[in-house]
Amino acid sequence: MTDVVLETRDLVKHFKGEIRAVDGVDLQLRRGETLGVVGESGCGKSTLAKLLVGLEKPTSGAISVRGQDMTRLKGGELRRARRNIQMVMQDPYTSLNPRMTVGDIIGEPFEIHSEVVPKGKRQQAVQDLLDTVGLNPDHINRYPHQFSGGQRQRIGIARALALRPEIIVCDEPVSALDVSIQAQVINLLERLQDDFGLSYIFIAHDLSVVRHISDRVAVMYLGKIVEQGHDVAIYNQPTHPYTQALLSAVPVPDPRLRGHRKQIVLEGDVPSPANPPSGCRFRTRCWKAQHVCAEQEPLLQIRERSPHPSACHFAEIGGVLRGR
Amino acid sequence: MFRYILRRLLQMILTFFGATFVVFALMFANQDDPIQALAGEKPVSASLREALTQRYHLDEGLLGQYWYYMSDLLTGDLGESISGRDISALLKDAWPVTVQLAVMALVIAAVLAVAAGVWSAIRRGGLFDNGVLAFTLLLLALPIVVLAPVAQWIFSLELGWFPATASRNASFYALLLPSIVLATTVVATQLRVTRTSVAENLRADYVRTARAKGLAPRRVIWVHVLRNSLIPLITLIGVDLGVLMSGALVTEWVFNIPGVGSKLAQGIRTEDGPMVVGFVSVLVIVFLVMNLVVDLLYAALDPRIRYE
Amino acid sequence: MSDATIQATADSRARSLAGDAWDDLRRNKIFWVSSVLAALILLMALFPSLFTSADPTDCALARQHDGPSGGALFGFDFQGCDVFSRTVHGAGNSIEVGLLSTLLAGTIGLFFGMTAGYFGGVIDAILSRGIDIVLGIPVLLGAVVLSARLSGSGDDGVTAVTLTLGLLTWTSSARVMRSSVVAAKNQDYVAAARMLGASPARLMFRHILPNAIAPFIVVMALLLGTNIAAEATLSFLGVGLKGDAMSWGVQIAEAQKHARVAAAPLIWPSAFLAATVLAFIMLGDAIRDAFDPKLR
Amino acid sequence: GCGSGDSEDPTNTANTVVIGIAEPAHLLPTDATDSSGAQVLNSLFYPLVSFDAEKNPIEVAAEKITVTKNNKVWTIKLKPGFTFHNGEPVTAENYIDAWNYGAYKPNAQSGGYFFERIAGYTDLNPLDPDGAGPEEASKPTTNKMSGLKKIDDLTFSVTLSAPFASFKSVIAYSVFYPLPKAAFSGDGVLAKGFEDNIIGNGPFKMKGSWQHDDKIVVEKYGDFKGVVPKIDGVTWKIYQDQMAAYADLVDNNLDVQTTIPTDALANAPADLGERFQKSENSVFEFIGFPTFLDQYKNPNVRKAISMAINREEIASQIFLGSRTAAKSFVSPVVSGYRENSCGEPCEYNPTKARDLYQTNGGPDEIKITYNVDGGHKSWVDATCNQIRAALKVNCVGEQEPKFSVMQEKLEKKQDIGLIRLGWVMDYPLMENYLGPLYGTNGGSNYYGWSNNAFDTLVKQGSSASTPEASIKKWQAAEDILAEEMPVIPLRYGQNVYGYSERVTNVEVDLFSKVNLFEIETLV
Amino acid sequence: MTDIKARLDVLPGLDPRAPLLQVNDLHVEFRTRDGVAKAVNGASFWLNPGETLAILGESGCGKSVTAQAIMGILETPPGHITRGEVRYRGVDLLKLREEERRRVRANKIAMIFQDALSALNPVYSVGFQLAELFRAHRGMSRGDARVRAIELLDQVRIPAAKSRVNDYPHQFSGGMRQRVMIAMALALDPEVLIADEPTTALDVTVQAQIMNLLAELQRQRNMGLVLITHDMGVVADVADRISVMYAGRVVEEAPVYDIYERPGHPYTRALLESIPRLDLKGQQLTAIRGLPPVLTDIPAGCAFNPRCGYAKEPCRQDPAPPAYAIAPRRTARCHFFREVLGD
Ligand SMILES: Nc1ncnc2c1ncn2[C@@H]1O[C@H](COP(=O)(O)OP(=O)(O)OP(=O)(O)O)[C@@H](O)[C@H]1O
Ligand SMILES: Nc1ncnc2c1ncn2[C@@H]1O[C@H](COP(=O)(O)OP(=O)(O)OP(=O)(O)O)[C@@H](O)[C@H]1O
Ligand SMILES: [Mg+2]
Ligand SMILES: [Mg+2]
Repeated sequence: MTDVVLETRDLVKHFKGEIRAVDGVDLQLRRGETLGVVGESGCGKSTLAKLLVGLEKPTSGAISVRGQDMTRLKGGELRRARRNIQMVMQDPYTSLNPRMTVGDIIGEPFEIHSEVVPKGKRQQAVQDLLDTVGLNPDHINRYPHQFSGGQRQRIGIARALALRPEIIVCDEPVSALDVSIQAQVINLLERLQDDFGLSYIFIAHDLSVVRHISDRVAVMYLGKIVEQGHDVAIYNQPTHPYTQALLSAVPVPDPRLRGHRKQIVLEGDVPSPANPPSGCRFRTRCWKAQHVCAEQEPLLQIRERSPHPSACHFAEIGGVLRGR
Repeated sequence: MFRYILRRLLQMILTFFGATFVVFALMFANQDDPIQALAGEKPVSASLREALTQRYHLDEGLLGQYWYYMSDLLTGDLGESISGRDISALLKDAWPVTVQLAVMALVIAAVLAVAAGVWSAIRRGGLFDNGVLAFTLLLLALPIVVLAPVAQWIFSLELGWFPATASRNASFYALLLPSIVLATTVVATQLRVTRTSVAENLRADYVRTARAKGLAPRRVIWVHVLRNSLIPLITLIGVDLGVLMSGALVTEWVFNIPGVGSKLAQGIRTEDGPMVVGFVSVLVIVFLVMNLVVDLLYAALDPRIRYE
Repeated sequence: MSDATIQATADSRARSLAGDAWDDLRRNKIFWVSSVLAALILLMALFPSLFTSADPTDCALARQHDGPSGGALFGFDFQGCDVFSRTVHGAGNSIEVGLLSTLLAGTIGLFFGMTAGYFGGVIDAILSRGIDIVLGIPVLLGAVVLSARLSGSGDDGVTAVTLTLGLLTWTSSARVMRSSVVAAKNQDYVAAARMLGASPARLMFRHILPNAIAPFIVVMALLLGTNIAAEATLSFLGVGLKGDAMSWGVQIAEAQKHARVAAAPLIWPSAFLAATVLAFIMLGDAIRDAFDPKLR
Repeated sequence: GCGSGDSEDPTNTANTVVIGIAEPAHLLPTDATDSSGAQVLNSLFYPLVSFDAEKNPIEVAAEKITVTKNNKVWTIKLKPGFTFHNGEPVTAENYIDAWNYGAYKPNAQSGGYFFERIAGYTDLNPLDPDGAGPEEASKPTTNKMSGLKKIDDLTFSVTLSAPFASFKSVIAYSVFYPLPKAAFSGDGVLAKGFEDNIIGNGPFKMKGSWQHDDKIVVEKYGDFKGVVPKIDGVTWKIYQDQMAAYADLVDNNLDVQTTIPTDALANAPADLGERFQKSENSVFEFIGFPTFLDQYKNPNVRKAISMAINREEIASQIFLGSRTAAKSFVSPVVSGYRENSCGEPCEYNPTKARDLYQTNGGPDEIKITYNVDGGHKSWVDATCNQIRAALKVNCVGEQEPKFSVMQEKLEKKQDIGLIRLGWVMDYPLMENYLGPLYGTNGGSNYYGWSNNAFDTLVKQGSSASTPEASIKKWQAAEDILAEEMPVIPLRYGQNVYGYSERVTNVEVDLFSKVNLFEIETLV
Repeated sequence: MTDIKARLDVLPGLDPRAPLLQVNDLHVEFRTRDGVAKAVNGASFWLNPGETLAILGESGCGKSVTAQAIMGILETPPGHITRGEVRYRGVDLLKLREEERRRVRANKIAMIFQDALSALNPVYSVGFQLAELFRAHRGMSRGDARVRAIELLDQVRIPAAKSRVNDYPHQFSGGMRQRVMIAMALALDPEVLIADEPTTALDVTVQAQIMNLLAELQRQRNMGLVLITHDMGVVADVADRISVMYAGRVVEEAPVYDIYERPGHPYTRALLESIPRLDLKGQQLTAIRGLPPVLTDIPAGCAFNPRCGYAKEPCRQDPAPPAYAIAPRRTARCHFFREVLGD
């Protein structure tokens, strides 16, 4: 498939040899597509994102960007390859150097890759970027702490856009924002996608946002993808119990539905990634768990009752009540 | 953790050899005529010179001398100083009082630095803060050569609060004034570093939490802020302890304490290689242990730091 | 052209942290007070004759410890020399020793601390143990060796003292630097820059260093004072300045012997030393604050 | 801390005194050449001779000392009944063994050179033929000097290699003390640990061992047969620095300080009042000319510089009266001393100095080199200030880290400038101020001055038959010095000492030693 | 219980019939070198026992600052409360002495901070930080306080609380840390709980757990809850009333059903329209145009006027619109609330 821009195979990241933050992830991202990634906090989403952009070295597995294996590249080649895949970090504040002006922060990619924009035009380019993400171009001399959370997030986006990458990994880019700014950022991302044919990996907790922006959605649990498919398939016909639980917990912005929703409350705590349960990792909190779940690890595949890949022995479309 | 300590101990051995060699080489570079240095201004007869040269291998090169030294050392013999004294006995005599003095000075300096540093960080720019600054400047501007005799004069002779001198077997009380004097050499830096670090931590979110918990301001500062601010101070303390041990020269002279500082100075003056290296060896071990302790203290103070 | 447009064009030109810091400093009173003080002291160090016309070597025992008179503002010292004139003429060597040795120590400490903190692992272990070794070298030994080795080349002790202090007093700054670099390098913005393909040098100097240097500046400003004063101790121990080289340290070391008889020859050079340290501490604080945009 | 020394505060013990010293380099008599060691030994040993008020030697431990006509063979008869502190009787052998031990080269005793006048010394000290060269020195063939002969248990004879009329004065020095049999573990081998637990034949014995860097405590030896001191013991308290000792003195923690440091002198009269005292000693301070340098070859230049120095002013302003101006080449403490034997060149006369200097073309810059570890800066600076004012040439004090560096430069005949020097006598003879300092092969003639006539006169003086005849010759030699001015005499030293309120009758002798037989406590 | 509690109940002027918490015309400004930033400009709202008041608003509009001002933990300088009152059961907290004020904190009014990661002291175990409350306010012994700490952790559903009580904050996941913060706030049975974005950065399952937990505790203790959040879903789920803030002012206040049904202020309306909706997939979300006001330079009149579709001349002039009572228990600060409601 030529339009696959990013592909991982059996990607694994262990911290300190034992914490299995990411434990065998296969995913594909096509040109112009948005892949949403959702999952419990601590399930390895940020780690996955960092692996993709090369901030962490994978313990094993391969990442290829347009057929080029990123894990094999070194030095200058790697730096050039990195231009193509950028990330918007989870925490907008800590990812901006407090001692650099916004102009310097956004202009930094141009300085590192000096061939992109000639020196004299850099300031203009920076101001254009600010304009693109909806910030006042006159604010180039301000410092990060002088901006609101949403504005900071947009600074991060502008920086990621500077090198015109094909892929942007967004790690919870809107979680700290109020809905109207969140809307601005999402509109912006969608517009940029249309304009430049970008591909996104979009990580978020807010499932309605993910649903709004994603073409396909992957659900992670404890370092693994447990279910993957088109947004409609995942949201309307989830087959993995975890996905079902997750969706049932989504609050709906309509007070009239209060108390009318059926929520699946997950009992028990998230198991430690240092010592995940045998077999299916969700089985300790799963109401469907059987013997086989402890012994056999369910593969992420299309199953009898699941038209899209699902990693559950008993995958089936459950009747999760959805609002509206 | 255990493996970390083990690794550090291994590093220590290498460092030990490195340090002794460096100091040995420096002493060698410093060597003009140790025999004359020992005799002072008296003439040294040719016969005496020859005899001593042979006894202490002074005609050998640097490596030769180091070899003799090390081969003795590895058999557990620290050798003899050029003045003819057993170095292990010298060490045994000088170290205890120096350790006592340095530790006392360090405790005094740290307590003062923390108390005044915290207070002036809270009242940044206030009267107390500026007073502390003036005091710091005073300490900086009066080098130990001035401070030690002046303190002795005022507090011992004029006011009679302390004995004028101490000795090797001095009591805690007799060592108090010398250690206060010694403490002034490090307290200024410690104080300002503490002040900076506390001022920074005062703005941290967890301080707000502590206040929201309705805790008394005193508890907020001494329990919550302080522990987070101690790391830079601990870093300095690790360095300072050694400085206080080897650098107590003037204080030791003024208060007549036959410690490491004055022995080192004597060894350096008389070009007594084996003696200086003997003292420095112990000093280096103290440093290595101290820095290991400091690193472990980091971990104790800040549970986020883990060594493996 | 109206004021507003000038304002607008001025505003849209890109500024840097350094530029902003300068703007900020320009408006800071403490900065001006301390830099004027520092400038005066530097001027005194470079051109002592601007401040006094009295010959510092014109001494006569007949005037021993005489009080202030005529041009001799601070009176006379034990040798019957003009204290003011000697203090003014001593500034040169004291400032040279203090500034250069602090600069040297700062450079080494910065390099060791940054390298050890940034790379960690084996390099950190090697450098940290290197620091331990240097700590083990008694300052007196360094001073004795250097002063002996350099005296052949006509050094009046200034170079030897500077080198001794520079080469042996950087250890605490290195350790302080190391720990703040370790803290800074794990920040997200460093990761962000790395993601953009920034070189290690860029990470170090653009991102880590500016955010890690504050405690280092504090230590440096104090080291300057400690080193100027340390010269006095070295002079006292006989490994300081030589011959008739003048400095505050030499003056202090001499005058302290007679402090009980005449305090003025001790007080004045000490006061100048204190003023110098004060100037640099305030300067350091002002600069540190100026480079912290959050305080603006 | 533990042990007896700890629990006992010396100041509170009745009838003992605390005297301040520096850490002695050694306590073995033949190795103890520093004044601190000599002080302590003075309490532990009883010398063969000492000096009377006229500085003439008189027998003490010796009963009688006789000499042959040619001044070569000296016979020493000991007083009977004396014992070492361990009970051993003192015999002639104890002297012979001790002296042989001291002279034997491999023992490397710093006082060994004192024995070089005794016949057979060279057998024990064969010299390396090529100095630092590759050839090894030959081993001594014997460890016994042929000049020492036991006659009976209490008598022995000393044969000198050359006649020396004043040998009797020499053996007053502490290297000539005896050692008991217990000192040796074999023939000529010192017993381990002896030095820390010295056993002597004097009025006091060690109480416990030498507590290095801290103190040496001695107590009255009950069986002592000589003059009995009035005190019951001495604590020799060791100081790293004399200013600390002074503080203790003022604080009444120390009973006697024999040398109050110059830096404390300004306050001493006020601090101590009556208890601040002075007495004469043998120190002689001077400046040497590097006569190997062209610019100082002319004696008139040397005289001109000498005349530019106001000795009195420095003695009173810098040394606050603790020194006196020197205008002769020997110290007033020896017989044969003449006041102002130097004459006009030692009188301060700036105008004449300048004329003389200019007419004789003295150098444009004068350097006075001194070793920085000896506290000479103040007076060198003052001297330079005077020279600068008088001669209108630049004068700087040049510091060298150590005395040995100065020596080395002198040996290599480098451009070193004037050098400051000092001398303390070993025995009270005029010769001791001449031969070693100006003799062509003098041990302390660092400046390379050499004069045949002078050498001959000194030698003649030494072998003259009577002390009076010796002095004549030596004075003639001194006159040559006044003529040539190889050095500039500057100052004579004085003991400036002080004592606490606890003691009285404190005397400090020529050698800066406290007279332990006189001192008394007031308790 | 103990004397501290007893002393609190005799706060001068305490009126059991007065609203639990009432904020009147609160003004807070930050005096910085760049000028005076007016973070809160006359915020007013009230809270009854057992009630949940949600505060909504743009990020940076002064929600957290208001909360801090109520708690009395505003950093001064640079922050200054220039006007207004904060009444707890009729007692104006701003007029109390610091000592009395301190006893109100955590005992009567407690707060959950926005960022649990930095709000917990990294160098003390969570057990210590919890137990500290009992030791400082209740004078309990070390052992008793620890037992209470474990109970609390249990209560907020930290599994195996007993074995985790000695763990440090960094050893907990984000959700667990947030729960520790909640435990800390609830420790002394406060009557008012201010929760500043307690579930941001948590996934929905954990969020649901926490919100359920809060609701349950609230029911048990009849505790008033001020919930500051961006999540309109959560608000719809739990709030009784809503205050909407803009530029440091409460621009609308109403029961939750009314607001979602018919917003009375253009800003509220715009906020609601920004929520992503299923039927709008593939289309642009409706965002509010323009930028939030700069706090050092707030527009005259209605602060929202530069971004408002309804804005006309009166909106651009001082004074700002008053709080129009547009329905029972409902106010809005908009001159044109009728148009807004009508649309
Ligand atoms: N540097 C690290 N060292 C050790 N463990 C780590 C490290 N970084 C992450 N982890 C662990 O890896 C796991 C996955 O972390 P990650 O940050 O990827 O989670 P996440 O899905 O992004 O969570 P959240 O939604 O809270 O951001 C967690 O258990 C975390 O504790
Ligand atoms: N210490 C401070 N110094 C200066 N301005 C401050 C300070 N703290 C807060 N502010 C300003 O006060 C305003 C209100 O901040 P606040 O934290 O209350 O916003 P918020 O409504 O809680 O936003 P968010 O939803 O992003 O948490 C902000 O514009 C902020 O810039
Ligand atoms: Mg994450
Ligand atoms: Mg907030």
